[in-house]
Amino acid sequence: MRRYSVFAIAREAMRYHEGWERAWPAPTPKPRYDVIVVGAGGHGLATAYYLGKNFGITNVAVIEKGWLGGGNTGRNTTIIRSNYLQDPSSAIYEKARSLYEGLSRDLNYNVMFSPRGLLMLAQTEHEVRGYKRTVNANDLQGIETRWIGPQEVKDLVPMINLHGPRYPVLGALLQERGGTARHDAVAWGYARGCAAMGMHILQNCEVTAIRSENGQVSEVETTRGTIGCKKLAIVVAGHSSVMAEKAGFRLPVESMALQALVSEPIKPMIDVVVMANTVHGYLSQSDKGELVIGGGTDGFVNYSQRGSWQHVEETIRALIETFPPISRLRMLRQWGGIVDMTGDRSPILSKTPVGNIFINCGWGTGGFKAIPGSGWAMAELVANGEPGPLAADFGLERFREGRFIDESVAAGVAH
Amino acid sequence: MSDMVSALNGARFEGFAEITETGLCGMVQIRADLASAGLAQALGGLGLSVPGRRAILSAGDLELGWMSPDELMLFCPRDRAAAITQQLAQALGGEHAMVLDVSDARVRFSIRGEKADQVLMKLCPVDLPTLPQGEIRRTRAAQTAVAFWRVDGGLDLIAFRSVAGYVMGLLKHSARPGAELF
Amino acid sequence: MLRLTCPHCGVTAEETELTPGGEAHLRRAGPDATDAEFESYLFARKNPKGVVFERWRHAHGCGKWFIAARHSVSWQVFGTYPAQTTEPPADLIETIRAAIPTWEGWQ
Amino acid sequence: MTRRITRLDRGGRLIDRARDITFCFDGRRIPAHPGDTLASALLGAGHVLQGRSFKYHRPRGPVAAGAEEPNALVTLGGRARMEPDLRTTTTEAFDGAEARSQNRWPGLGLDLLAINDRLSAFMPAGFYYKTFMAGRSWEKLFEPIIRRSAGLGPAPTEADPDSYEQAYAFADVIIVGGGVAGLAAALEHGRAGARVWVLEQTPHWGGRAVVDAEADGATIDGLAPEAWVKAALAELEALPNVTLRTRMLAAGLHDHAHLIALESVADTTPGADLPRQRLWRMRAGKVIVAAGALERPLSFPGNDRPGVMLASAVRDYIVNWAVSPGKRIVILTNNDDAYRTALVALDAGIAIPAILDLRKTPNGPLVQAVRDRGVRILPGHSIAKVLGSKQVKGIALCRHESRGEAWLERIPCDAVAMSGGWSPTVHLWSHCGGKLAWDTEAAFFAPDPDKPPLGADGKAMAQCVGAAAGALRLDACLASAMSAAPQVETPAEEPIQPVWVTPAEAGPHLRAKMWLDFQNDVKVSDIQLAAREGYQSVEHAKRYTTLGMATDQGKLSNINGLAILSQALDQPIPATGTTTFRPPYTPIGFGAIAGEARGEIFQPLRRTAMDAWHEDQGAHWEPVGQWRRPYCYPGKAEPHSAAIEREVLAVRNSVGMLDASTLGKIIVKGPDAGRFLDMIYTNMMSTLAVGKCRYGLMCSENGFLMDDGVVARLSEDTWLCHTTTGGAEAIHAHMEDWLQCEWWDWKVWTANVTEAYAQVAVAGPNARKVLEALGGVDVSREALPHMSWTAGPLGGFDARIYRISFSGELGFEIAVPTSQGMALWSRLLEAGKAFDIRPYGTEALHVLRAEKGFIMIGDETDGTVIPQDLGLNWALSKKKADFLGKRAHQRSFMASPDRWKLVGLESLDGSVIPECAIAPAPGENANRQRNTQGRITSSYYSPTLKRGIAMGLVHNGPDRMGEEIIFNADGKEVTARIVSPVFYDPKGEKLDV
Ligand SMILES: Cc1cc2nc3c(=O)[nH]c(=O)nc-3n(C[C@H](O)[C@H](O)[C@H](O)COP(=O)(O)OP(=O)(O)OC[C@H]3O[C@@H](n4cnc5c(N)ncnc54)[C@H](O)[C@@H]3O)c2cc1C
Ligand SMILES: NC(=O)c1ccc[n+]([C@@H]2O[C@H](COP(=O)([O-])OP(=O)(O)OC[C@H]3O[C@@H](n4cnc5c(N)ncnc54)[C@H](O)[C@@H]3O)[C@@H](O)[C@H]2O)c1
Ligand SMILES: Cc1cc2nc3c(=O)[nH]c(=O)nc-3n(C[C@H](O)[C@H](O)[C@H](O)COP(=O)(O)O)c2cc1C
Ligand SMILES: [Zn+2]
Repeated sequence: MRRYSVFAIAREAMRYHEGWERAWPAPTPKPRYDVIVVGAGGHGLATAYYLGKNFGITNVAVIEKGWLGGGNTGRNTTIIRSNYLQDPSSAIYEKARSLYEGLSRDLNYNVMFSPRGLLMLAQTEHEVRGYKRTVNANDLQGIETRWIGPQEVKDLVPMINLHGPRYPVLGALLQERGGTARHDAVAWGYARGCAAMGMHILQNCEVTAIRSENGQVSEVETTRGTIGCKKLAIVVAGHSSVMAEKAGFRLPVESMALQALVSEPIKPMIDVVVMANTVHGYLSQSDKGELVIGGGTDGFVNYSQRGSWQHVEETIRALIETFPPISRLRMLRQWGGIVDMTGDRSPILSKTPVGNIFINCGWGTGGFKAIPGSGWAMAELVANGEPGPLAADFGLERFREGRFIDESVAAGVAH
Repeated sequence: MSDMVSALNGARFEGFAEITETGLCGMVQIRADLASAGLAQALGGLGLSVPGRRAILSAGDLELGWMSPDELMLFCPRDRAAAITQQLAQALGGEHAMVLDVSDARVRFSIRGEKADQVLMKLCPVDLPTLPQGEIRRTRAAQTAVAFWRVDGGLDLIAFRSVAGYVMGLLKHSARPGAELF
Repeated sequence: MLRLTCPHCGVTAEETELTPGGEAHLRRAGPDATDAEFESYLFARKNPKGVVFERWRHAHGCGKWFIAARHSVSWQVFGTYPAQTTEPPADLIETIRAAIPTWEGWQ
Repeated sequence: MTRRITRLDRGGRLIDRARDITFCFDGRRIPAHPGDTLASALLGAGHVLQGRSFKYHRPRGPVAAGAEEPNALVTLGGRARMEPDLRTTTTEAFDGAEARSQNRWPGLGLDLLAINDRLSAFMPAGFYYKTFMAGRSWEKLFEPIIRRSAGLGPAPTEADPDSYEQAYAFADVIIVGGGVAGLAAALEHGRAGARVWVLEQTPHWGGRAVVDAEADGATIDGLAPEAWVKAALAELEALPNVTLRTRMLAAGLHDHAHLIALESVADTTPGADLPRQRLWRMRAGKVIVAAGALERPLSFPGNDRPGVMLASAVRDYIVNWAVSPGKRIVILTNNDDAYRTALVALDAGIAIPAILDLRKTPNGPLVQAVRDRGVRILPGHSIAKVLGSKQVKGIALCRHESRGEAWLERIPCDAVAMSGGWSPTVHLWSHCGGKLAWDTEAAFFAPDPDKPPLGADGKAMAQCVGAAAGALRLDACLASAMSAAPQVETPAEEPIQPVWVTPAEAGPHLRAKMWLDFQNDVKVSDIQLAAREGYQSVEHAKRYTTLGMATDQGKLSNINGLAILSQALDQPIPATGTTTFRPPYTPIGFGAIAGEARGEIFQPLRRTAMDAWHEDQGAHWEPVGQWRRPYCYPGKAEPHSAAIEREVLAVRNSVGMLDASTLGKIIVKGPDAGRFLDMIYTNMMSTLAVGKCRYGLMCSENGFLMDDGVVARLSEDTWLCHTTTGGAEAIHAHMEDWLQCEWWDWKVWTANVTEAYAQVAVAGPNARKVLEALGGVDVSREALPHMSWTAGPLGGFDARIYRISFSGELGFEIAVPTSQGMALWSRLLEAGKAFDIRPYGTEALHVLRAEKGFIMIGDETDGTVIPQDLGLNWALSKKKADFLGKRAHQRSFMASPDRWKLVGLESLDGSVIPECAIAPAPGENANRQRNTQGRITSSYYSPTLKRGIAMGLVHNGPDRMGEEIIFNADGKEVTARIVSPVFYDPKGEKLDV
C-alpha cells in the first residue's frame, strides 16, 4: 500500500490527485477465516489490527453491517483521557492513550491526536475530594495528572465563569496529555492498516445468525452469505445484546441513546477539553472551529440514534452557566449514538458461555478514548483464548461475584 | 400563631398577569383507599366528598384535590389545619389511612388576569387551553414540581416551599410585561 | 422526547414528567437464590431491539409506577398499565401481536 | 472595485420605501429600508462581496436569498451582543445594526489567507490525513496553524446580556411554512375546526408563488397569488382555532411529534426589556411540512464567484427588495423555471445578454415568452469559465457537451443566475425517519408517502404538501394541500434535464473549480477523489470531504454532491442515498435552548426557613444537592479554618446550633410498616419501641450502602425515617418503588414531609440548659434519654424533640412547622446567649462526627462500600430472613474477609493527612501500577484534640491496629498509625448526661 506523506501529496498535486489508490479494498467474502470480528467500529478494527500486528493472525475478516466507523466511533465527542480512578480502568485507558501518542505514525494515517489538555471541573466539595483522590491514584498508577486551583483553570479557559451563582469552580483535575483525536480518522486509519495486512473488511454485511455446535461457533450467517470462522469476536457496542441473543446468552447491558451536538464554527475559543460533571456537560472545540458538546443519556432502551430533546437543553443550560459567552452561538447539528451501558458502567472484555466467542462491549459513553488499548487487549484475549492483564478484571464473571469496577464514584460520570 | 411566616411573606409581582404568594395556607395530606366508605364519611363530616380522578372541588373555604389514586390534598385556612388533621385522623381511625398536616411543606401562588394561562404555558408541558375548571394538574414548572388548577380570575399553583424563591423567579420571568405570547 | 399516558391518573405526560425504571417484570431473587439466579435478576437484561416492557414512574405527577410496552426503535407505544402485576395484560399482548406478527413474546 | 447602487426605482414588495434606516457593515454606513435583509441592503448598496470561504478564503457574495445561504455570513453586534456566523440573507436589517465580515485578515477585500487558494492543489479533501505525522509536528506546529485559520466568525468573549424563554403549545395540526401550500393546508384544517398552528420562518407570508407570479402571471381563483394570500390570511385570522406565527422557525421534528420551533421576539431591538428569542416546544397530532423547495446550483467552473447566484434568488432580490444583483445577467439553466428570472429582470430593465440552456431544445411557454422578448437563448451551451475575481465580469461560453476548453465567446456580464432544478425541503419529514424516493423524471428526492415518520401510535406523524412534497407547479402544489383546491392558471413547463457537471466532459483541472459545498470549499474533484480512495458510502464521502457539514448543512448542494458521487461510482442515485437529515433545520441559538434557566433561576435553589438569617450572618454556602447549607460562619476577615475551629469548640465546650432542616424526613405508616422497614433497612426496625430512636442503614439490592439516618417510632403503626440531605427524595422514591412494584399488597403509606418541618440541632454540654430556658416539655435525662424522642410544647412551639447526637455531645434535634422555623431559631439564639451559643455549619458538623468516628455517607461511602467495610456488621440483622442487600452480601467478592476496612489514622507528627491520600503497598501489579493497601476517606484538623485525625479504608485494617503505614498524596509521603476511628470520648460518657 502506498505510503502517505507530504511528498506523495505534492506528486499527486501535479496530476490532479488522480493517482491515489483505495485506502481499503472491497473484497468478496472468503468462505472461512481464522477470526471474524463483528463490527467495524474503532474497537473491532483495532482488535483486528493488533491480532495481525502483535500475533501474526491475518486471516481475519471484520464484518460491518453498515459503513465502517458509522457506529459510535463516528459520532462521539472524541474525548481522550486516562485519569480514571480504579486500577483496571486506568491501566487500559492509559495503554490506549499512550498508543494514541504514536498512532498516526504507526498507522501512517494522521488521526490528529491532539493532547491539548483535559480538565474535569470540581464544582462541589464532593467533587474536589473525588478528583483529589483520582490524582493520588493516578500518581501510583503512573499517570500524569494534577489538581489545579481556580486561577489556573481560568488561565486555561479564559471564558469560564469561576463564580457561578450555584456552582463556583473550586478547581479541576488536569491531565495535560489528555485531549481529542479525529474520530473518523481513527477508524479509517485502522481499516487501512488492517487492509494492508491483507485482512478483509466487509461492509454492508450484517451478521444475522450465529451457528454453534457443542458450545463452539462454527460459522455466521450474514447478508452476504454464510462465513465460517475458528473464532468470533463480537465488538458491536450498542448492538451487543442483539448479537448475544443470537449466540444464546444475555448480557448485563442496556442500549441507550447518548446525544451530542456541534455549534457553528468560530475562531478558537477554548484550547482545552473541559468536562463539568456536576451540571452535566462537556465541551471542546474541533480543529474546524465548531464547539463539540456532549450531554446526557436517556435512561431507557433506545436503538434509534436519536435522543430526547431535554438532554440538549440540560447540557446547554449547564454550559452557558459555566461558559457564559457561548450563549450567542448556535447549535448546528445534533445527533445520537446507541451506547451500551453495563451494570457497573465499566466495559466488558470477556470470554463467553460459547467457547470460541469473545465479547468486547460496554464502553458506553466513553470508549473512543480506549480504542487502541481495547483492541490491544482484545487481540490478546482472542489470540490466547485467555485475557491478559489489561483485560483480566473486565470479565463477565465480575457481575456474579459482585466485583464491580465503578468509576462513577469519583467523577459521577464515566465518559 | 403570630410567629408563623409563609415562604415569601406574601410577595407580589405585577406583570401581564398578577403573581402573589398567597401567604399561609393549610394543607392536609390524606392517603387512603379512595373508594372506602370510611373516607367518604370522614370527608362528609367536613362537607366534602371524594373528588374524582384529577378533580379538585371546594366547599366554603375548603378545597380538596385528587393527587393520586390513593392521595388527596385538602386546602384550608392555616389555623384550621391541625384540627382538621385530627378530626380526619380520628374519623379514619379504623382504616388503613394516613392524615398529615403538611401545611408548611408547600407554598401557594395565585396567578391572576386574563393572560394567566400564558404565564404557565411558558413553564409547564401542559396543554393549558384544554385544562378544565375543576381539574388539578400535577406537573413540573421548568425544573421543579408543581400543581395548579383554575380559580376565578386565573390559576392557583402550589410548589414545594424550599423552592418558593425559584418558582417566584420563574413566574416573574414569565409574566414580564410585553412578553405575552398572544 | 416521548410521551406516555399514565394509567393511574390518565395524564399523557412527557418524558420530563416521568422517570424511567428499566426492564419490567423482573422476578426478585431473594436470599435463597443461587449466584446465577441473583446475577441474572440484577444484571441480565433482554434489552431487545424491538418491543420493550419498561417501568416508568409518573414522578412529576401522581407518583405512581406503571409499565409501558414500547418499540425501542420506532418508539411506537403499544400501551401502558399499572405496575402492580407480574405479566402484561392479555389484550395488550394481542395488540402487539397484531402490529408485529413476528414478535417473539414478552419473556 | 467600483460599487454601483443597484436599488431599482420601483417595486420591492417587502420593503417600506417611505422609511430609511441605516446599519453598519465593516464600518461603512449602509442605507436600507424596513423589510430589507442585510443581504438585500448590501446588494442594494453595491456590496456583492460579503464573505470569505472557510478553507481557501475565496471571496464570496450571496448565492441565495434564504436559509440555504453558505457564503454571506457576518458577525452582528458588538461586545456582549456579538453574534457570529449570521446569514445576511435571513437577518433582518434594523436601524443601527452593526455587521462585520469575518474569516478574513486584514479585510474582506484583501485577505492574506487567500494564499490558501493558491495552494489549493496541495490541499484536496482529506490532505491532512496523509501528512503532518512526523514527531510531534501535528500538535506543536500544524494543528495550531490549522485551528487559527479555520473557524468562521470571532468567538464571543462576554456574557450574553439578553434573556430568553420557552413556551409549550399543543395542536392537532402544525403546518410548517407559510407559502401558498401551507396556507391552503391551514384553510383546509382550520375550516374543519382543528387546532392549527402555522409557522413561517420569515417575516412574510406567501412564499415563492407571489414572487413567481410577477413573472408568469399565474392566478389562484382568478386572483394574483398576492391577493389570494391576503384573503386566505384574513380568513385564517378570523378563525379562533388557528394561530399564525411569522418569524418562527420549525427547527426540528422529534419522536412522538415533538416539534421544536424558535421564535424571534426582539432580535431587531437589542436592549429592549423582552426575551430576545423564544423556544417553543410543541406537540402535534400531525405535522404538515409545507416548507417549499430549494433551488440547486449548477456545477460549472467558477460557480462560486461573487455575482453567481441561484436564479430564484436573483428573482427574489428584484421582486421582494427591488435590488438587482447585476445590470447584465447571464442565465444558465437546465429547466424552465429560470426563465421566470429572465422575465422579472427584463421587466425591471435589466439586460439578459444570454440564456444558456443545457437542454438541446427548450421550447415551453416560459421559454417562448422570453424568446419573444428578443433574448438570445443558447441551447446546449454552458460556461467554461467565470471571468473576474471578486465580482463576475463575464463568462466564457462553451458547449455543454465538451471538455470546456474551447471558448466560443466571451459574454460580458456582472451576474450569473443559475438553476440546476429544485429539491423539496424534506428536512423535517426526514428528521424522525421519514423516507425519500428518487423521482427520476423530476430529478429530486421527494418524500415517500408510504414511509412516513411514525408517531407514538405507529401511524404517520407528518405529511408533506406543496413543493415540499415535490408538487412544484402551482396547480399541483395547491392540489396537494387542499381537497377542494382553488382554480389555478399557470404556464406549463417542459421537463428538467438533470445535469450534475457542466461542461459535461470537463477534465480534472476544471472539476477542481466547480464548487459543491461553497462554504467548506468542497469541489466536484473532491467528491471524485473520495470515491477513488474508497470513501464510497455517502457518509464516508461526506466526512472525508466535509460536504454538507457547513452551516447550511448541505441545503444548497448536497444533492449535487451525491449525484456526482453516484456518477463516480457508476451507480444510480438512490443506491447512493442521502446523508442523515438532523435537526435543526437552520442553526438555533444556545441562549434560546437554555430558555429562562440562567442566573437566579438557573436551577431550583432550595432554602430552609432560616436561609435569610444565615445569609445575613455572612455564612459561606455549600451546595448539597439543590439545597444550600452554611458551610461555616466566618467573621469579618476570619479564615474559614478559624471559623470552623471556633464552631467545633463551641459545641464541645458549651453549646452550638445547626440548621438541620434539610435532613430528609419520611413518614412510614400502616399495619405492614414494620415489616416493610425491616426490608428497607439492614437492621431491625419493627422491634423499635414507641418513643425510641434507632440509627439505621440502607443498602441497595446490590449490597452497597446507600443512606443512613435515625428512625423514630412515632406510634404503634408509624415510623419517621430521617435520611441524609441529598437522600430524601431518592429514598422516598426508593421506598415507593418497592411498595408499588414488589410488595403492592402490603399495607403501608409513606410521605416525604421533609419540607414541612424546620429542624434545629442543639448540641453541647449546655444543650439541655438552652432547651430548659425555653421551657416546656421535660427534657431531663430521665424523661428523655439518649435515642428517644418526645413531643410537646417547647417555648410555646408545638415541637418534636429527638435526643440524638451526631457530635458525640449531649444533643437534641427540635422539629417545628417550617413556618415557625425562624422563630424557633431566634428563640434558641436568645435563650442560648447565656451559654454563648454559636451556630455551626456543615464543616464543623463533619469534624465533630469525625472526632467521634461516625461515618458520613458520601465520604466513607462512595457507592462501592458495604456496611461490613465500615465495621457496621452490628447493623446487619442476622435475625431477618431477608432485607435489601442481604443476598448481594453473600457473593464471593463481598463476603471475602480480604477487604479494605474502616480504621482511624493518625499521622505520626500530628499533621493533617491530605484528604484522599492513598497508601501504596509493596510491588506492582501485572499492569505495572503500584499496589495499594488503603485510602483516606476523611481527614480533618481536630480542634478538640489539636491534631490531625483521619479515617480510612485499609486492607484488613482492624486487624492491624497500631501498625504504621505510609500514605501518598500530592507527591509527598505521610506516615500514619492505624488506630481506632473513635478519637473522642470513646466510652460515650459525654452522651449519657
Ligand atoms: C454521542 C456520543 C459521545 C461520545 N463521546 C465520547 C467521548 O468523548 N470519549 C470517548 O472516549 N467515548 C465517547 N463515546 C463512546 C464511544 O463513541 C464508544 O464507546 C466507542 O466509539 C465504541 O466503539 P465500538 O467500536 O465499540 O463501537 P461502534 O463504533 O459503535 O462500532 C460497532 C459497529 O458494529 C456494527 N454492527 C452492529 N451490529 C452488527 C451486525 N449484526 N453485523 C455487523 N456489524 C454490526 C455497527 O454497525 C457498528 O459500526 C461517545 C459516544 C456517543 C454516542
Ligand atoms: N416551477 C418550478 O420549478 C418551481 C419550483 C419550486 C417552487 N415553485 C413554486 O413555489 C411555490 C411553492 O409553494 P409552497 O407553499 O409549497 O412553498 P414556498 O416555498 O412558497 O413556501 C414555503 C414557506 O415555508 C417557509 N419555511 C421553510 N422551512 C421552514 C421552517 N423550517 N420553518 C418555518 N418556515 C419554513 C419558507 O420560508 C416559505 O415561506 C409554488 O408557487 C410553486 O409553483 C415552482
Ligand atoms: C467531533 C465531531 C465533529 C463534528 N463536526 C461537524 C460539523 O462541523 N458539521 C456537521 O455538519 N456535522 C458535524 N458533526 C456531526 C456529523 O455530521 C454527524 O451528525 C455525526 O457524526 C452523526 O452521524 P449522523 O448524523 O450521520 O447519524 C461532527 C461530529 C463529530 C463527532
Ligand atoms: Zn399519573
